[in-house]
Amino acid sequence: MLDTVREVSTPELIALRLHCAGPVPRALAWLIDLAIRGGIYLAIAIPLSAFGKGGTGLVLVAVFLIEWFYPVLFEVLGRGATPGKRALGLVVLNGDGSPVGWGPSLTRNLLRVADFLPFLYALGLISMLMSREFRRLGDIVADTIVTYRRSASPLPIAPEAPHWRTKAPLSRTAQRAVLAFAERAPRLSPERAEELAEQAPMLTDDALGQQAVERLYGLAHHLTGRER
Amino acid sequence: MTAPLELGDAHRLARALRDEVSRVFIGQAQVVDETLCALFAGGHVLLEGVPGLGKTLLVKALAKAFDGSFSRIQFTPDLMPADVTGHTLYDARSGQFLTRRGPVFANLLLADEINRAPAKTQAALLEVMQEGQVTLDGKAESLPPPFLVLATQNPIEQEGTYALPEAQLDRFLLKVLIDYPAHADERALVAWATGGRVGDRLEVDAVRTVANTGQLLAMQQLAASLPVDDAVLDYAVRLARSTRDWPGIAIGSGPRGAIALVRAARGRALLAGHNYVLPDDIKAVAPAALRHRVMRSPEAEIEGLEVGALLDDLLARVDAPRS
Amino acid sequence: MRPERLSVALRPRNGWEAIDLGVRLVQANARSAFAVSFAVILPLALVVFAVVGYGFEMPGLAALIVWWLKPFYDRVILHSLAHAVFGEHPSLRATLAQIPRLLRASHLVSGLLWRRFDPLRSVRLPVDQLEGLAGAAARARRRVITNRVGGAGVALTFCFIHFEYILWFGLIALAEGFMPEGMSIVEHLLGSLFDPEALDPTWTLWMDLSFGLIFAAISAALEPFYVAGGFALYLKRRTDLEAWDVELLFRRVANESARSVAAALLCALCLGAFLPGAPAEAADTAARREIAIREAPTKAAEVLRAPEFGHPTKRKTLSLREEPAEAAAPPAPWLKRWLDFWRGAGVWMAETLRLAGWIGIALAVLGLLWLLARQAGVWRARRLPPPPPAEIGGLDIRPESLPDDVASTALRLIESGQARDALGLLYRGALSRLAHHERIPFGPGDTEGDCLLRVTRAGSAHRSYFAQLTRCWQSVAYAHNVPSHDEAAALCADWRASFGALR
Amino acid sequence: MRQEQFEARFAARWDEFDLWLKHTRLPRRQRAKQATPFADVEMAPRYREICQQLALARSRDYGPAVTERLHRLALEGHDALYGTPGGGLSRFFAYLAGGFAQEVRREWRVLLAATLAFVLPYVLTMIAVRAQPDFAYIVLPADQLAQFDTMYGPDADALGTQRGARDDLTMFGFYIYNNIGLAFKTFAGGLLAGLGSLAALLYNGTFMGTIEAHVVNLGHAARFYSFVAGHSSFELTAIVLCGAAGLKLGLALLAPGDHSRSAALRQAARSVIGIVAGAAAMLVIAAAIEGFWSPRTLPLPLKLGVGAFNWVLVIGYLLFAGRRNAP
Repeated sequence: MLDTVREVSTPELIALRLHCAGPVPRALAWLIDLAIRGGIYLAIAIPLSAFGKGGTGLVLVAVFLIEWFYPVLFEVLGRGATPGKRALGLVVLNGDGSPVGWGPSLTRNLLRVADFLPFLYALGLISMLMSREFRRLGDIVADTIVTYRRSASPLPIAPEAPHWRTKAPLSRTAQRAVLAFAERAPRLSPERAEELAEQAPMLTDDALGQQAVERLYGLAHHLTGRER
Repeated sequence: MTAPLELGDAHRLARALRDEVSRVFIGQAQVVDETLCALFAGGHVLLEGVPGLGKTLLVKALAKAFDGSFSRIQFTPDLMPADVTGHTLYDARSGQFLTRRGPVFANLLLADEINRAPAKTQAALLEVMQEGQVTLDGKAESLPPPFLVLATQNPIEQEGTYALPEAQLDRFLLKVLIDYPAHADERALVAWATGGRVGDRLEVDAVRTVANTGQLLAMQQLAASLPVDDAVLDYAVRLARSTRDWPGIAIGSGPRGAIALVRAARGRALLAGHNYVLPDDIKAVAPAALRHRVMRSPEAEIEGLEVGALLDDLLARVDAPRS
Repeated sequence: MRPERLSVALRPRNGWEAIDLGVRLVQANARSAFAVSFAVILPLALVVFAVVGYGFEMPGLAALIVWWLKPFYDRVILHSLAHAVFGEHPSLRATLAQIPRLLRASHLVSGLLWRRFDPLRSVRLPVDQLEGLAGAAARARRRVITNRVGGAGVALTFCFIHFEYILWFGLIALAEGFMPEGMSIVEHLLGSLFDPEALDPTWTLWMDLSFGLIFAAISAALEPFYVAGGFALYLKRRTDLEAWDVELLFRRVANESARSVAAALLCALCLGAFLPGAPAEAADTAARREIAIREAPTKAAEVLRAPEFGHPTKRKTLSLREEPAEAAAPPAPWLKRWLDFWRGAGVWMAETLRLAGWIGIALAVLGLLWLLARQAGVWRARRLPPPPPAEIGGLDIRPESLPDDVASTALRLIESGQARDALGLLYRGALSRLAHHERIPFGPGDTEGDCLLRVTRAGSAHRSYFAQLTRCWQSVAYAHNVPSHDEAAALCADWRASFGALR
Repeated sequence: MRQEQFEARFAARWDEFDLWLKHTRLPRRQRAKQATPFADVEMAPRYREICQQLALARSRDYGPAVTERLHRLALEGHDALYGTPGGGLSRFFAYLAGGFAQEVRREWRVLLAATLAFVLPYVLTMIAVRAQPDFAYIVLPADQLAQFDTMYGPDADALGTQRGARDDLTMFGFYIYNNIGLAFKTFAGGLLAGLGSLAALLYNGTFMGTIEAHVVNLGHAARFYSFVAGHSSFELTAIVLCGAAGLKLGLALLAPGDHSRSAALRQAARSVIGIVAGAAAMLVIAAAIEGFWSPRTLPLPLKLGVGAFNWVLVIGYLLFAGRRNAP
């Protein structure tokens, strides 16, 4: 099955599914960061130029720091994301799913130079398009990965529905199916929702139409504990 | 008890003994030489070799050559100490205790397959070897000199045997290895052994008696008095000592090793016709005198390094004396 | 569409993730996707550039035409990708054979005219091509599909336009780096912008043609990603609208419960057959254990493949590819001739290779012989000059440690009654001479007897004298027998005769 | 155990863990004010407990309400446990105090290669230009050479600057911006099979050798050495260090040994990234010296003495620092 997920497990054997982010959202994040950096340059340069020559020196130092350490600082101190990445919901992680530290972040950002070659990240783009996990060269060397921020999503609230329970306890697949249905069905057309619900007669005691949908909702409420 | 012997006569006698034994014990000059060295030095010999190489023949021939008495004990798991040394028994008719002497009362004793007997029996024999006397019923009886034990053990069949303890091995002056003779020698041996005889019993008729036990004792005394220079003595000690920290040797020889070296070297000097002991004599007897006193280290064992090779290396590298 | 046949994992995704899935889709089907895109774009581009660009000397127009025809390429690429998503892999020829149908049935005309500049081109394309609607229904459907993924779709188009330019300029920058001095592509580009008159027109034409072709090649490389991204967005929308993933889950639940019903039935049957029931259960567990044991190695291998067991080491080796023996249909006669020609060429190449192989083996053997010869030289050298040791045993046998005239010194010692020292000196001198001049390899553990043996074995001319000397020396050294004056003096004289000339 | 019992039994502990996680996310000042539910050292066992309960809940098919919550706690705990330890800057200074020199010594092989790649062209061009002054014009364009002529010529207001352009702070900023950037690029060039780093080292060696010999040829030796003596130690060493780090990357790419190329690269990068950071720190020192000390017109012996002292400092540091607590 093709997917953009990298599965790793922590030392405690919790499976982490990291959703790797590809070139398009990353390019957009880079653009946003570029705009922000440009804004910072302006914001620094205008007041400092008033200081005359010495100001130029400070501007140069600031440019140096922003040029090289803007991503590093945000990635390490800002929970893995520059403002641009944050806007796109991206986060930089180590290959094993742990938050990125100074060493890997420094590595991947210093190696931007190589990714930049020969023109505006052409090499990085090729590397990303060719790598399963969309890594640019810096990511490969630093063993980092850009992923979508994990959403600690609150479970969906399905429409109110009468209480319903099956006789037998539900398997995990069944639980997932019911919850997925409760999450998705409100946004489907009613016909489609009914059609779907009728495909799960073992969960609804062979109910039909709207009743089947309701029963599944009821089951979902029971599972999420919202009925209490 | 014996008439003193001139050195020249002793040399001549020694050579004659060797020639006589070699006449029937074909193709094993080294074994004969080493056995004679031990005989002159008054030490015991541990013979090791596969069966069928005429160990019995060697002893018989030797006994006949100097007109000594000979006996043989086949060591078996049920052999008791008394079967070796002898015992006393009450004679009801005469009402007296009779002492029955065991087979050890001989000039030459062949203890065949010594490692087949239980430790207690071995210990009895080894005590006899050490003391030169037998205690029967509380009464010590000296053995008639010269007394030489030739114990054999079989390297192949180690199953169901009692390996000799290290301390016991030390009692033997030399450990002599008997290997298959060279092809030509073997042919001569077969021809000789089958020449007009019935069966395959080896006869020592061909061996002439060239000396008597008295002369042999005189030779032993003479050998013991051969002068040994300090440098040669030092060489023997250095050889023995160097076994203790030689790579590939786990347990080296004790001080008995150096003593054995010098004793055996004296026997060899007599056999070789020297009037004094040379470093060459030490070196020549060193393998036989040391090989049962050292133990290979496990690494050497894994690498398949034989004790003999280790000792050869040691001999080639320990500085020879040259005062 | 039948979701259970999809070869991509179904789950709710946001638009970005869908685009990433498109990239994965191309990666997983790289061979067919790129084969199709290059096969469609490059020949067409070559023809257009040859006719319009070179023939009419309008390279700009040619590039525009090639660029304008992108919707056409997209349709062919999508055809291949859409099949790939459902686990089918039509051959390149089969795909190309579909082109006429695609031209008719995929709204190509509007795609090439007024919808050419649609920023959601790639998202709407699957609706046009795969759903076969027309008129108002198609319009409504397109609206529904692009409803929530508009932002991502526009971003996709925006990004890929720029990716194309980045790779294009990247290639030019790379080429610029390798240009000889005095030639510059960038100068040409700038010059053609600001001052086209100043440039050599032929040079400019060729330059523009090659730029255009490079751009076509880059388009061919990127277009599959773009199409796949749009297609993935389309799939995402369909999944959202029709909850395919939930449907799949329900089916799995149904399968599970069917299995458990079957198991319950089986159990009941077993219970009926063996009333105590326990043995049946035991047999069942035993059987399951059997299965588990049988599967254990593969399971273990699977577990070990997991990333938490560290990075797997990869070994790559080259080996000849084995072509599957296919019973090919009898080829057309022209193809057969063509193949025969190549087969003949192949035989020639094979013969050449074989010859080269023999030459290589011969060279290797020669090299080996040479090494052996050198090694033999080393052995000889080793045998010839043994490093003369400084001392044997305790005796210093370096020539410089000896007096110049050994014999006379020894004689003087004898005169003064030091016969032992004299003989020692003689013996030491003899050893030294033999070691240094006759290269007899004495070792540190050699006794006098060994030394004598070595000298005798070496066949030295002095062996009889050395034997005499050795005997005399041994008797002095170890028995403290002082030799007679005459005997000692004779030894000195003989020493001089034997070794005096050697230094 | 039924799900309700399970929840009732452990929910309090989950709440505590949640509270602790929230607490760590607070800014430092607020953190000090608020009480934690449990001590930080207790975090790891608590985290493992959560993981175990998560596995239990999953294996017993408890409802998603519980498993999702435990999963979230476990994930956030994982991040907190394996995340970056605090004190980045202080840890960096501790690293500079010894670990840096240790790592440099450990990588002595590539360092030697980088040193040769820098020193050989340096010495060769210097000899060549000294012997044949016109050779400088083959190596570098004339206007660039002329620029150095004015920088070290007697007309310059301050050493090492063109006339009238001098401002210490500006120059400091320029050196930081330019030199450290170049050093980083030298390192990153290693990813091009080491060629980028190698080329940078060779080019720098050639360039500096030519300039030095050219300026000396023109008779500005005293002013030139007075300028460069102070910062050369830090600057040249740092450039070579970055080059060495780049070469290490290139080597991992060319000869990965038993690893896959990417794994070899990862290892190489992990072992040299600290060196690059340390070299950057050295370049900051170099820029400060070059900006504020080097242009001062002070007696030549004093400036040469300080330069020599700096060299001893750098080499001594790299050779001996961190030896005592070396493993």
